[in-house]
Amino acid sequence: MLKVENINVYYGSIHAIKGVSFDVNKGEIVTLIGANGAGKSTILNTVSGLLKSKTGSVTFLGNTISGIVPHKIVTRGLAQVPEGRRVFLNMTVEENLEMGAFTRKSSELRDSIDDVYERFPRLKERRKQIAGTLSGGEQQMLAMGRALMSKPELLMLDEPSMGLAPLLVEQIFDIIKELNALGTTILLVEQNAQMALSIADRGYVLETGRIVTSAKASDLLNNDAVKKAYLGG
Amino acid sequence: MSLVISQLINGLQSGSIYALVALGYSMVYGIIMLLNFAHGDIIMVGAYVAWLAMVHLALSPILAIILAIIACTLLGVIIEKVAYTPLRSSPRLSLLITAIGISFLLENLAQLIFKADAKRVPPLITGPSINIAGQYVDFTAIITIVVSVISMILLTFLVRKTKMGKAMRAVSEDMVTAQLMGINLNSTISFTFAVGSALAGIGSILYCCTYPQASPTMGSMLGLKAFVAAVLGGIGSLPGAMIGGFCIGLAEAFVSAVGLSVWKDGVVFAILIIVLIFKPTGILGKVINEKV
Amino acid sequence: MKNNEKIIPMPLRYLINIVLFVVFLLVMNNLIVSGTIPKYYAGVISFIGVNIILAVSLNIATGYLGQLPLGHAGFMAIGAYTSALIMKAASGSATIFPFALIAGGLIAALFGLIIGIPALRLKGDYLAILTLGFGEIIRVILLNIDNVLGFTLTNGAAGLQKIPKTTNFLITFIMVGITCYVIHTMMKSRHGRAILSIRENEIASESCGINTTYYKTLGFVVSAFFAGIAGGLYAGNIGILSPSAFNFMKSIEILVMVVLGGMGSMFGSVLSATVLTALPEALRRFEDYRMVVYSLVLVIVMIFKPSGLMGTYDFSLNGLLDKLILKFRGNHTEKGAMPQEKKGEAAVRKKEGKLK
Amino acid sequence: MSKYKKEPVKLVPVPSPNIIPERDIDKTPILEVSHLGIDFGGLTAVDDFNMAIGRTEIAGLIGPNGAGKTTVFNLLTKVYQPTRGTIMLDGRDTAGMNTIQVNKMGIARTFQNIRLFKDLTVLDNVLIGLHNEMDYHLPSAVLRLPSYWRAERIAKERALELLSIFDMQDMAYAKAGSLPYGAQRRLEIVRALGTNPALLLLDEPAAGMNPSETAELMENISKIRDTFQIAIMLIEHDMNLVMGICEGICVLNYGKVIAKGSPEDIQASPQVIEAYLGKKKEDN
Amino acid sequence: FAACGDKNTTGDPDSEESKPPVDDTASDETIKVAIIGCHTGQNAQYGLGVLNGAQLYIDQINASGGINGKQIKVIAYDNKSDNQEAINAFNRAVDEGITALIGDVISANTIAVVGEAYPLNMPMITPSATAAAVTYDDETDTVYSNVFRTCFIDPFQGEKMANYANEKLGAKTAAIIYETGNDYAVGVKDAFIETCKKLGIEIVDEEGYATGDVDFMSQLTTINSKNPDVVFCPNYYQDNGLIITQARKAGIKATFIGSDGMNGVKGYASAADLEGTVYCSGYAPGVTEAVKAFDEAYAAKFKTEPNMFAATAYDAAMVLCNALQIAEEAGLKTGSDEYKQAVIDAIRDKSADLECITSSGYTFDERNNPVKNAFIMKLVGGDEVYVETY
Ligand SMILES: Nc1ncnc2c1ncn2[C@@H]1O[C@H](COP(=O)(O)OP(=O)(O)OP(=O)(O)O)[C@@H](O)[C@H]1O
Ligand SMILES: Nc1ncnc2c1ncn2[C@@H]1O[C@H](COP(=O)(O)OP(=O)(O)OP(=O)(O)O)[C@@H](O)[C@H]1O
Ligand SMILES: [Mg+2]
Ligand SMILES: [Mg+2]
Repeated sequence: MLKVENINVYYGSIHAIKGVSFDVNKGEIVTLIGANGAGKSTILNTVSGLLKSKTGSVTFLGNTISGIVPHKIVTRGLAQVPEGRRVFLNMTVEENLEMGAFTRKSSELRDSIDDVYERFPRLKERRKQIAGTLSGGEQQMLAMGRALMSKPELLMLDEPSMGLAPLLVEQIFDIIKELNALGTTILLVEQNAQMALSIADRGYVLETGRIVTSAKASDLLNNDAVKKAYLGG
Repeated sequence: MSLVISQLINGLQSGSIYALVALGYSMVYGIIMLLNFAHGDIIMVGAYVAWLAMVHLALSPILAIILAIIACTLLGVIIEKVAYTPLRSSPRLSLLITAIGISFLLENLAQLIFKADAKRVPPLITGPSINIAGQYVDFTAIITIVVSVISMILLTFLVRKTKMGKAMRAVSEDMVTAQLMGINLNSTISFTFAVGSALAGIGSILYCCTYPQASPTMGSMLGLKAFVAAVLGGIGSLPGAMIGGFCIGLAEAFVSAVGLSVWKDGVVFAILIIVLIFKPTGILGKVINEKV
Repeated sequence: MKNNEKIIPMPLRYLINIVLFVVFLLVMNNLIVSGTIPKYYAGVISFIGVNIILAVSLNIATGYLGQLPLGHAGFMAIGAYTSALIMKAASGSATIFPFALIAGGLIAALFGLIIGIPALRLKGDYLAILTLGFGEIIRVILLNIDNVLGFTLTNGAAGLQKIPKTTNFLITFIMVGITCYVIHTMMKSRHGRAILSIRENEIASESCGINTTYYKTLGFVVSAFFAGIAGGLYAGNIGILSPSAFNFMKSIEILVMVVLGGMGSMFGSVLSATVLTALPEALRRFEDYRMVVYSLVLVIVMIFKPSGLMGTYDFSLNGLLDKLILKFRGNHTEKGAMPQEKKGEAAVRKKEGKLK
Repeated sequence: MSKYKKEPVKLVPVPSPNIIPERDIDKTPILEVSHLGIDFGGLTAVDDFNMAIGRTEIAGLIGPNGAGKTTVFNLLTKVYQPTRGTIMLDGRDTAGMNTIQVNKMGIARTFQNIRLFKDLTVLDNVLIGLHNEMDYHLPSAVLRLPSYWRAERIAKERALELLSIFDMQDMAYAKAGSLPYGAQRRLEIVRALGTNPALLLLDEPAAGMNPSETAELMENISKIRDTFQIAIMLIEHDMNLVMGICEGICVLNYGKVIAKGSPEDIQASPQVIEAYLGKKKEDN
Repeated sequence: FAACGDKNTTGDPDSEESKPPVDDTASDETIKVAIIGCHTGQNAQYGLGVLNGAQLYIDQINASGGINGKQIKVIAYDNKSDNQEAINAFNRAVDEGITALIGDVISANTIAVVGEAYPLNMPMITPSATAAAVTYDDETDTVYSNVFRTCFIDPFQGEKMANYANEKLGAKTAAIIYETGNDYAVGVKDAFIETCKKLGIEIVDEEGYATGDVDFMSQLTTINSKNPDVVFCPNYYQDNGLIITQARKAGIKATFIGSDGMNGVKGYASAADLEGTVYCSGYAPGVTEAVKAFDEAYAAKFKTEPNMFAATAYDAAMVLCNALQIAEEAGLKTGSDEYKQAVIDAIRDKSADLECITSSGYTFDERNNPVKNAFIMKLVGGDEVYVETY
């Protein structure tokens, strides 16, 4: 479904991604794990078109999407929950959700919003609140909810559990599994590698801009090196 | 009493021009947080186009009006594409200086092409004076006031209710995330500039009806006053721009009316300062408390 | 990361700079007095000096404090009128001139304080418009104050005339030197860092126990003070002051210098004040097109170098010396710490460099 | 005001910390909060919040998202003025004070959404934290008097020393904004320490860190407490961290305290499990 | 140190940057004259009028063989109405070897330039700077002996129009609307008020407006309520056009009177609105054959009608060239101190017989101001018509 081939990404003179290739098959949950600054977010931003790769290509559903502007990529069914929530701070919770469904017909809006409210009752309580005054975790819920609004084929999540209470973390992972079961393919970036690997089909381990290991998620969970570096064991 | 009413009308008339220009400022400011210094100069170009059309091409006033509005719209979009797009991720002040540069450029080009002498623009819109409360009010005054109020209402509707309006709000908050929502950044911004500049075009027509001169520097003072109006009303807020424009217009009229015309600008700015001290984000500006 | 290594020890660095600056002053002064540098160039150089002070002082509020003041010309006007009035009263006595300059600076600083306090409540563009309004009010007052006073003080629209021309190259550039030195030393101290922290993040700054109100006001006051000094020099240079010389466009002109040079870079301000003062002069023979070219240059520089000519880079002569010494020792440090040198900017760099 | 401040403590490597939870018992607590509350419009974000923290205690503040934890920090540091209640720091009421005064009295903090001075160097960030530790005036700075040189030298040494807690001396001249996320969080802590606090508030210090980085952070937090002998209060959703180093924990839900006690008590509290921890945590 | 030696050894790289290619062709074959003024910016129409008017005469002289066989070379510099630029431009022209200056245009700029020119004893004629202080410093009671002008001074016009209003229009009450930031308008206004006081004309209202204003309705509404006999507008013509148009809308029926800034107003308001407006001018188109010839030559060359400043500048050039001729004929070295003094003397003493456009010859009073009459112009049927010399 998504095929990334030999991408190299630079921030000015910093070579952040060095020849990374990977793929995501339809219906899978694939996770990227790696330390701080390994380049996980950079990869997601390159796939969604926010950053440009010097070389290589990104193909989505058989079409090359490298070099295409981000909003067109979104229209093709690829959504991203960006790192650090990035909700629209001066819009209300509900307006934020509406923005998530920008590419969809407004007639389908109501149902989707109710659906999100059902998953996150907290958001319903706060529907008229300005997103900027939400607590950190509430904003994270909102960011997730907003991504759900677009009903994507492939959903890329950048640290969705950051700053969430333990209960909610579980809930988020449940939602991810559920979405996946309903047919959404997931590309997941997580610090909580334990949890991520436990729901993922496959995983890639990233170190300073390179993919060093790739394997079935269950294998990675038992890999000693991975354990030591990312699972705190 | 009648003196008060006529001063009121004077204030409303000049205020409505400020308001119309301030609306354009606010539109553009709303989306890329840019004080578009070139806005006033777009009005200047509109005035020259109207003059060219009427005097040199001998077109009818209607055609001249349409031509001026189209020219302004195009010019606004071109400026955005050429000068502002490359600076999207740059510090805001750099963008501001670019806008100032464009403003200088337009003024100096106009001077080069049209020479320094003001051009007299023939009447574009004419009609009978109207009797309001025993006071004859000029037709153009009525038109100006009506047009700016209608523009404000339409724009508010555009921003609040339409999909494009939603896109504009999203872009103004966070360009990157807006793209991830599937919003076409370039077309949204261009559209905003087009609307803002079309307003400048309309502004130039109404300006020429009331003050029938086109000169290279006419835009700078007008732009400055309108900018003040936009800030007074709460920049980014469309009804605010409207209110700000009328406030400045009325303040000027009444300062003159009480015999302080010499101090007019000083008093207007003093009012502005006092308002800002008590209401730091302008009359209708939202106070955005940063969550810590 | 190693560019923090300082080979020449600290107090010596200041000494080197001061000595070189004094040499520069004496050499240039000699060239001007002897007429080797013709009057026109000497005049332009003096105006460059005034504009350097203006740009560097505005840079405190803009580049360091992160505000957008649009009324700098107002402070300049206050300083100019104050010292011009004193000089007229003292009928051009050269010994009074330094005091007149300082008096101008102080009165301007007082106004900086007055404007600074309400301004602190405002953010961003609201602050901009407030300072703009303030600048315009000063202009209107200068224009009309005589009517209220009933006697001639500012002489209205015609302005103060026949102001003793006490400014010369030496005084101007001594003031340039002092201004740059004071601002540099202030910025490289806990007070300067406090000012920078406000620009970066006000809430965090407060959480570090920094009295942001005090430092914002300080920034405004120092900025206004030096603008006042520049005003005094301007008055002594030009001999006539009219309120229209201090309108909004003048403030914009100064702002352009700061941003074009690179916000937060004193060297950038110095460089662009020089370039932007010299540019219209250099383009004199193109009469009709020069202002078009000037505005094009503005736009093009901003498009291709949005962070300004110098970004936040500040030139340091001693840094250069350090590098050379390192090179001599065959001790090659990593490349790229210092932007490449360009010809033609040597003079500015020299002036500035000596202050580092 | 400075008489309420602790004398700066020289960093000396401390042998393995042997935590004595009772060590503070006979001293007055550094922080005593009673009946604290704030409303935002109609929303009561924090209500009737009571808590005391020992002079060298590490305390945890946990609770579901939106429970009001950050708001408590904001109240303690006077980013928001409380609607009701009192905050006593070192036996002194902080009513009517602002952020700056409270900081000078000894409360320092980090932020949930990182707030560094991004365009400045790491060293400058810490030096700004040390602002009030230096005492020379503007004229001494401009004239470069000996007092300036001395204060600056001491401050710089101190800053590098503080950075060395997290092994960050090498980054001293890097721009703060260019650091990886985790390093930025650590830098915030160092900067806060620069203000020489008696009470350090950490808002989700481990967010965005992976488990091994978190483990390292835990060690460092304990080390900071031991060397500086200060109280630390932290908000965190990572239960390994909270349960691992906090001596006392307070749980908030909907702005109200629902449980207080030692980690063991909290982990066993059914209310907390239901509102916050979830069942899975039990088998941890 | 080789790498940076070149930077540290040069004494003055500053001037290298901006130094123009030096004009080495300077020789005895040309006489250099500077024309400095605001050729761009808000006041450009005056500066350009001056430039064109003076250039026209000099071209004519050059075409007819120059002065003593020498061509006159014009060095024209813009100053954007900025004092600083004015001084720079002047100094530069001096460095390029000018022998005399036609300019500056705006009074403030001119005063700034006089500060530089007086110590050099540089002959200087301004066709347009009307402030009294241009040629005379009342604080030290000094006349700037090198500075002349071919235009009126401000007080003169104010007095003239007050007298005219009293005598010919029978005005008993007057109102004023003027640009506050313009020293010209203020100067004329002050003199007008003073004279009115003497003559017993009551000033019923005095309104100001700021530079760049286009809306005068509020001021005019107030004026209308005071119902004056005449409204005095000592402003520039473009503003006056707007003022008169709006005044009629505001219901003012009074006669508008103005100073020479009114010259050119005919294009800027309708004939009906302007009807009856009078002003004093230094120049009346087509009054004599010489003027007609000038008008035609100007229109042919610049494709527009001349304004008053073009005319006074033409005169200034004529007065100057005549003086240059005299100095040349005296065999003095071009540009030397004696030469300059000779030019100054010739301007002062030998200009009376010239056939000029705005005056039949020039004589100057003890403050170097021209002794000349004002033309009263009236707007009739949309045209500016010469009425009388007053
Ligand atoms: N805007 C930027 N400018 C310069 N360098 C950057 C920028 N953004 C990221 N980097 C650098 O690129 C590298 C990869 O960063 P990235 O954000 O992709 O890492 P990450 O794996 O997502 O880390 P984290 O876990 O902190 O989110 C890092 O070294 C980072 O410092
Ligand atoms: N300025 C404000 N205006 C309105 N509501 C606010 C404001 N600040 C906080 N709130 C609300 O108060 C509640 C508590 O917020 P707070 O940030 O303290 O939560 P938190 O416990 O830190 O949560 P998290 O763990 O998600 O960061 C939230 O529901 C939030 O929406
Ligand atoms: Mg990341
Ligand atoms: Mg929080």
